[in-house]
Amino acid sequence: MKKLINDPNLVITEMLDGFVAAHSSSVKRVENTTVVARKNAPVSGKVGIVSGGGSGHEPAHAGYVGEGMLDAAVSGEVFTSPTPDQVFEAIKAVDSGKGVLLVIKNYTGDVMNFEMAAELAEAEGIQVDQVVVNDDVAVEDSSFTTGRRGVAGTVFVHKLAGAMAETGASLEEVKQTAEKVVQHVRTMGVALSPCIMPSSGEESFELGDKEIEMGIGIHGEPGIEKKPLVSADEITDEMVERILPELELNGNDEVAVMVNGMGATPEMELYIVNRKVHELLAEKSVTVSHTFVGEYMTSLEMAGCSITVLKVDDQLKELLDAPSQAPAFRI
Amino acid sequence: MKKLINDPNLVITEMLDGFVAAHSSSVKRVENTTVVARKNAPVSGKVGIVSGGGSGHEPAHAGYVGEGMLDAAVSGEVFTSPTPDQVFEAIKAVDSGKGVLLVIKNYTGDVMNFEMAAELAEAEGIQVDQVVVNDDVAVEDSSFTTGRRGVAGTVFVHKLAGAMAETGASLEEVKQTAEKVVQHVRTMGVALSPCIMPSSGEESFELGDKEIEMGIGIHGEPGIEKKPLVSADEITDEMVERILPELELNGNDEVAVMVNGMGATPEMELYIVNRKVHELLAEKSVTVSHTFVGEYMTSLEMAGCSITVLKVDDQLKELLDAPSQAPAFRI
Amino acid sequence: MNVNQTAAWITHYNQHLQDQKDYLTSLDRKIGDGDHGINMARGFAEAAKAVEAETFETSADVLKKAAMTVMSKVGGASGPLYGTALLKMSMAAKGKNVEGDVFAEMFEAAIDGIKQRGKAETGEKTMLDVWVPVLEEVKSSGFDAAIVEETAQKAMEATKDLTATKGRASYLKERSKGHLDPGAVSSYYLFVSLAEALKEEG
Amino acid sequence: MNVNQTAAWITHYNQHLQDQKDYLTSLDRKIGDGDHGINMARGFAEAAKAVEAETFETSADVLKKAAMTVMSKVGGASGPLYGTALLKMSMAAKGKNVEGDVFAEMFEAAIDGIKQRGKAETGEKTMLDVWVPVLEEVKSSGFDAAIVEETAQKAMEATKDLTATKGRASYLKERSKGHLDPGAVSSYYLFVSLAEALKEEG
Ligand SMILES: Nc1ncnc2c1ncn2[C@@H]1O[C@H](COP(=O)(O)OP(=O)(O)O)[C@@H](O)[C@H]1O
Ligand SMILES: Nc1ncnc2c1ncn2[C@@H]1O[C@H](COP(=O)(O)OP(=O)(O)O)[C@@H](O)[C@H]1O
Ligand SMILES: [Mg+2]
Ligand SMILES: [Mg+2]
Ligand SMILES: [Mg+2]
Ligand SMILES: [Mg+2]
Repeated sequence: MKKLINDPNLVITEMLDGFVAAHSSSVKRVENTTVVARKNAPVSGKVGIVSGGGSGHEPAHAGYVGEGMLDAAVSGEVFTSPTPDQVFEAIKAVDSGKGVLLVIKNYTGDVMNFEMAAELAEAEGIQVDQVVVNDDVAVEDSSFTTGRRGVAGTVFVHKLAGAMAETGASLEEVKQTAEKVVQHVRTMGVALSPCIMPSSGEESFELGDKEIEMGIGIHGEPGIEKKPLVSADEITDEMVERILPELELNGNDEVAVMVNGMGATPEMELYIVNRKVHELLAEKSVTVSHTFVGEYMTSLEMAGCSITVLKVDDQLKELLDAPSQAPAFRI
Repeated sequence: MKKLINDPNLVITEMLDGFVAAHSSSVKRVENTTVVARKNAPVSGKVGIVSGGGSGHEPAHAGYVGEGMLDAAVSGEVFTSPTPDQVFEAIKAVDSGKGVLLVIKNYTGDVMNFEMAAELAEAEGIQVDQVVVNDDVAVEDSSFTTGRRGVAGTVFVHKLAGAMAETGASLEEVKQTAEKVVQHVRTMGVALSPCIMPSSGEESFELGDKEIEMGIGIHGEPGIEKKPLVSADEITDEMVERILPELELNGNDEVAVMVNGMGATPEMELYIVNRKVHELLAEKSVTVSHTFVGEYMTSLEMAGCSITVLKVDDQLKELLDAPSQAPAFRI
Repeated sequence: MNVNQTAAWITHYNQHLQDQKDYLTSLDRKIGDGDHGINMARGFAEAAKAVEAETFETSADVLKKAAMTVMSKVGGASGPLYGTALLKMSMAAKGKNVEGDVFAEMFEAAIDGIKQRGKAETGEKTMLDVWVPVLEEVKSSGFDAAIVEETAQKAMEATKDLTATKGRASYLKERSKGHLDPGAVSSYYLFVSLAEALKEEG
Repeated sequence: MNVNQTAAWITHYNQHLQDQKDYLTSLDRKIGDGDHGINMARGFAEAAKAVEAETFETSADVLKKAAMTVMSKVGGASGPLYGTALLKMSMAAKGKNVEGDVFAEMFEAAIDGIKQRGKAETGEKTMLDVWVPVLEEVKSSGFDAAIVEETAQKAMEATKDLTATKGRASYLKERSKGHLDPGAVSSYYLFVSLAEALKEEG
């Protein structure tokens, strides 16, 4: 493995130092934590929004801290949910008295750690609510399982709940917006190569020279199926065909699209995929209102991409257009 | 090689289709060309700015088309300068009568093709001037050679000349700004792994398991020296030490910094590098006014990064802060 | 189990985790995200340090210290679960001599905590598939450290044939079969460490 | 060289470029950016198509057509250079019977064009290091297709020992030594194709 790092044990703290150095005009590090918060947090009269998770998904999650999106992001170790005390620090740092919404991706670890933090916060009289994002259609959603994972669709939750909070809405209203996004957003991912954990230096899974891994998450886990590498159009087609039925789209619907690189995929390829996504949606007379192509929710240096489709209405479109100063999502 | 592509011969046109589909509210494709221009080009009363080069450097160059930056970008084949007729089409598409500035990266092919396009434009009575960017300190600048290459520093030229043009400045004034940037910007790059040309499917150079390539350009060319892989801090130190003497910085100076990923490097690592860059500059009492960390000028899926330092004064800082609507550089 | 043996339980466990770090991580790479050994080794190194740094009055105090440290240093799914298990065991041990039936009470409390936090049941290919057979054995035949270790080992090995329906391995569905559950293996070492600690003079 | 032979020159050259595409690209990968064969094969395929699609009056017309196509289809450094060379040869051939001294005039015009456009001189490890020796040979001993081919080959092979000071290979400085210059090799095939075309009936 080759990485531009110093000590594998220090990657998170050094990354956060570098992040805050780059964006010192708008963010701060909450002292002795792995929490990055808006410089002016808590913002009075505004519901605070806290997200986070394991590291290795950059620009998620610190990149989404800024006016119009998150108030704070908590970083765990690579692919490891942050601990309750860290999440608690984030909650305390952003609560202005109007309450705090936790954006949790649906992983056992994230859910447990964030819920424990919420318990700690409630014990101190802070009003906390949460939304669990589960947009990954590769995983079956059943009451006998842990349910679908939260992946790139989370970025839309940050954006739209963030924009809603900026209007001065209540915790309940912000949560409603977030829930609405969760209900209408679906994602599917594919890997062309595994990623490498800084700590172990090992590839997260094995993949043949002409093989792809369909239905991957964002933690280097193997996907749901190994398949032969085919053309970008065929891969895109298969991914979109898994997403659309879940959204029950018809010809009058509008959607926002995100083509998200997993880390090592050239932007050229993401745009080639985007071309096909638009073609497929046009065939179904679905209108695309917004398109985002780039790296939004990565898995270290994994090659591959995910496609996210969010069904939008007038409210969501307006919130999408609202300004955002987050370093990784400027509008 | 594994790539999310269809036909290697179609990567450029499919990428451009996908790009225009994503950003259709602000850009257009000039018909039957590889030129992406602002939707409202030519912008009356404004000097037009045209950049471009081979493809494979995404988001360069089309990602920098937008209010506050470029008026048009021309894409050649992968790592191959575009032909004069294509550049000429771009010039025609953006000339409002106030003249057009060509931003050329210093490669024999780019210089020749853009100059031939300028000759064609002048023959049709369009006022054209040019600036040649040569920020790469890995290459010696001597009158017996082709001189330093143009690499990531080009993005600063786009931004600052673009902001200047937006003020209604004359072609001469815009060119002066661009030249000022060229004089004060320096870059150094390192690769941890090669890239793979879509057409041949072959790695651009060979690199051992524990080896890095110092002083690489942006076309997958081998660098100036193979070295053992050391820590991020040591690599950063060596790169910064090659850049700073060329800028003759002293304790009162201010700089803008760009830590640019070559394609496959996790953002985590870029921020770790950024941390050290800031530390080194602080040691020399150099103030950092702006920092940009991300993928700005890539080399397909090469792993590695470049560090760019731009010495700024009040004028350049103001132009850096000016708004930009370019998809890959929103301010 | 006196207070010194309780501390030894934690320090022995940490030793095993450091030794098995790569093994546990490689198990997690197969059906999870390749961090279980790293998480556990990081967190229990801190827990062992915390336990060694202080003198404690009771076993419950030792377990509580370990629980709090694990909760804030492991992260992931295993952090809250092991943290909860240790905390519940501390609560069950409070004010008692830890011997005989108290072990069963502690394990039962831990299991309740794990189930409540993680919403899993036995048979879902998680650490519970080691804890629950151990509890059942202790309940039916009384506490015997050697037998606990043996039961844990068999139960751990049996997770190989299970299909995961909870935790990260559940995303693989049938593909999770044929691999040991990393959390079951780390739980097995917890019982190995307990047996070792009990063999020592207090 | 009649008009048919001139067209054959271009189509033969295209054939060689298609055959040598990977070879030229691999040479460019060593000391450049790995696209020379791809660029040349792409552009000359179009040039050959354009030349085959029309009937021309003169050799100059054929060369002009090829020049314009190459200029707009090759790109990179080689596009403008080969485009210029073909255009200048067309201009030199205009209104003349292409034979004897006219070849020298054509090559000289091409070389002037390449030098003006690329600002290189001989000895800098570029295509000029094939063109210039060929011109010198033709100037001193008159035009003989077989000897031109032989001279081109020797000159091409001699680029191996040169250190590049122009073009992309110059970034490697001394490390460029020991490798053939891709543009010199493609230029060699241009003279091979010329010799082949001249051997054919018009
Ligand atoms: N809901 C659950 N209930 C009980 N144990 C669980 C549950 N989810 C996961 N585990 C255990 O946690 C282990 C994984 O821990 P670890 O790898 O540290 O966390 P993560 O899955 O967040 O990366 C699994 O092997 C399993 O034994
Ligand atoms: N200034 C120059 N003068 C003459 N020939 C040159 C010059 N620069 C480059 N060349 C030739 O062009 C060849 C490279 O062409 P190609 O690979 O197609 O373009 P690029 O270098 O832009 O990728 C070199 O091998 C060399 O022979
Ligand atoms: Mg994990
Ligand atoms: Mg090239
Ligand atoms: Mg894990
Ligand atoms: Mg080349």
